[in-house]
Amino acid sequence: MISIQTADFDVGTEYQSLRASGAGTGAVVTFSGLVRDSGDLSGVTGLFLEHYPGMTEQVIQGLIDEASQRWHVRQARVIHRVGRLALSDQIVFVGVCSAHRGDAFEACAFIMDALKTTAPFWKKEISGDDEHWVEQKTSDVERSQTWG
Amino acid sequence: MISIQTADFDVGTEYQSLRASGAGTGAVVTFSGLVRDSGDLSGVTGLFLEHYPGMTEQVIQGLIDEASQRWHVRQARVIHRVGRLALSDQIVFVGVCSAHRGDAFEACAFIMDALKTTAPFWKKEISGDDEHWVEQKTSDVERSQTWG
Amino acid sequence: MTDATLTIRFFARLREELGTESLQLPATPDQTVGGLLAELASRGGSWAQLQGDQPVMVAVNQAMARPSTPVNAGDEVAFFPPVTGG
Amino acid sequence: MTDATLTIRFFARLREELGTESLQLPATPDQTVGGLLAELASRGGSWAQLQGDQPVMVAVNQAMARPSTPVNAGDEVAFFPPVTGG
Repeated sequence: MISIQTADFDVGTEYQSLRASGAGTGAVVTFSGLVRDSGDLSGVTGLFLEHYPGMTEQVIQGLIDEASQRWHVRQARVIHRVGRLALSDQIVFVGVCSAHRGDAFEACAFIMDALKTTAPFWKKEISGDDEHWVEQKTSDVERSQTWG
Repeated sequence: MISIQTADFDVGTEYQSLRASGAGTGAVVTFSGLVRDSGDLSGVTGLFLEHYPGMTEQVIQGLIDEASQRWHVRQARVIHRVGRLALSDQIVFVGVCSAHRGDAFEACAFIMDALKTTAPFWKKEISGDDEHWVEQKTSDVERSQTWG
Repeated sequence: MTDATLTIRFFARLREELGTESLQLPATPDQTVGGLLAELASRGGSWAQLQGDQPVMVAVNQAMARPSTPVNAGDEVAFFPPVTGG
Repeated sequence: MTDATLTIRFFARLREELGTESLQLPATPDQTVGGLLAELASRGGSWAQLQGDQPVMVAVNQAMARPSTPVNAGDEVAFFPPVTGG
């Protein structure tokens, strides 16, 4: 399930829902991304996140489908917030459950890495009165390419 | 922090504690292992977990220290239950927070993989009236060796 | 008859710098993404950046596209900077 | 004077099959993990498995050890099957 929302989310609730996916589930891996104090700018006080409604959901569904073909995935959940966020706010959640831990770790990391370079979101860093559209990082592109 | 306990744990609470590790935290990765219905036996109804008190905590602290040398780790948390567990019960939790997602994913997966082959825990599967000490899996040993 | 126009959308830095969120253009025969980019860039001013140094990504009907991708009447064409979510 | 005995501990399948959780043995000079294993295995019966086909792991004072690791008075020596937690 995919949610693009301005509202915050609760990782405990999302985890319980993945855990409840049945007695064949042996591993749950979750990733949460938070607004950090130093990005392209230092002293970041907040973010503004924009997305392309419709296309975003399609791209993420494609990533979940691809992960489910490459690994054993019992259930996957992606939440991404948009709009204005403050320091330490939650930005994104990716949760995967599987029979085995290797599949859960890899599918979760793959979805997150691929989301960063293919899902149409754009991030503007805010540092006091300064605003700055974040540039795509070479390290993110390279990391995404390691999945082949 | 490391806890070996018979009591259950709450992933939401553990996540919030990792998340509260400061404004430099950009990524939190959690792993939870659950009692699955098929292991060495099929129709598993429960587990019994034994450990070597004292040595277990030392080994896990060594793994956290090693992870902290290899990756940027702001905080790491390991909980492992012992005693009698039922189907779908939580067995183990590993949570890591870092500035960056790559470090959080890798440190969390490393600690979990290395715990499986070096921390003195032993698992007995229970399937109805049948009991069976689980054998160490070659795949777990190989997976642990990939970390070098 | 289908809609004889194209819907063009801009996101993030492009949306701000062009001062335009979306616009309608008449569809023309044999149009491609590359042709449309050249046409828009020829407006000059901040529009010139569509063929400048910074990469511009394009989606046609919400799927990633290339300069050679054909553009037909009724299509939604979106231009945006490389993505930076997560 | 330090304690002139060794504490030997067994875990999991070994604990069950030997029917022994721990025992005290007198410490002897120049003793090693390998020597101790041979001594215990020579008791026969289920003890023979300590030198059988199935791998036996050893820790001395809660750190993993090898057959050549020395064993001294006061040490805690633990024997157990390969670990299977997580």
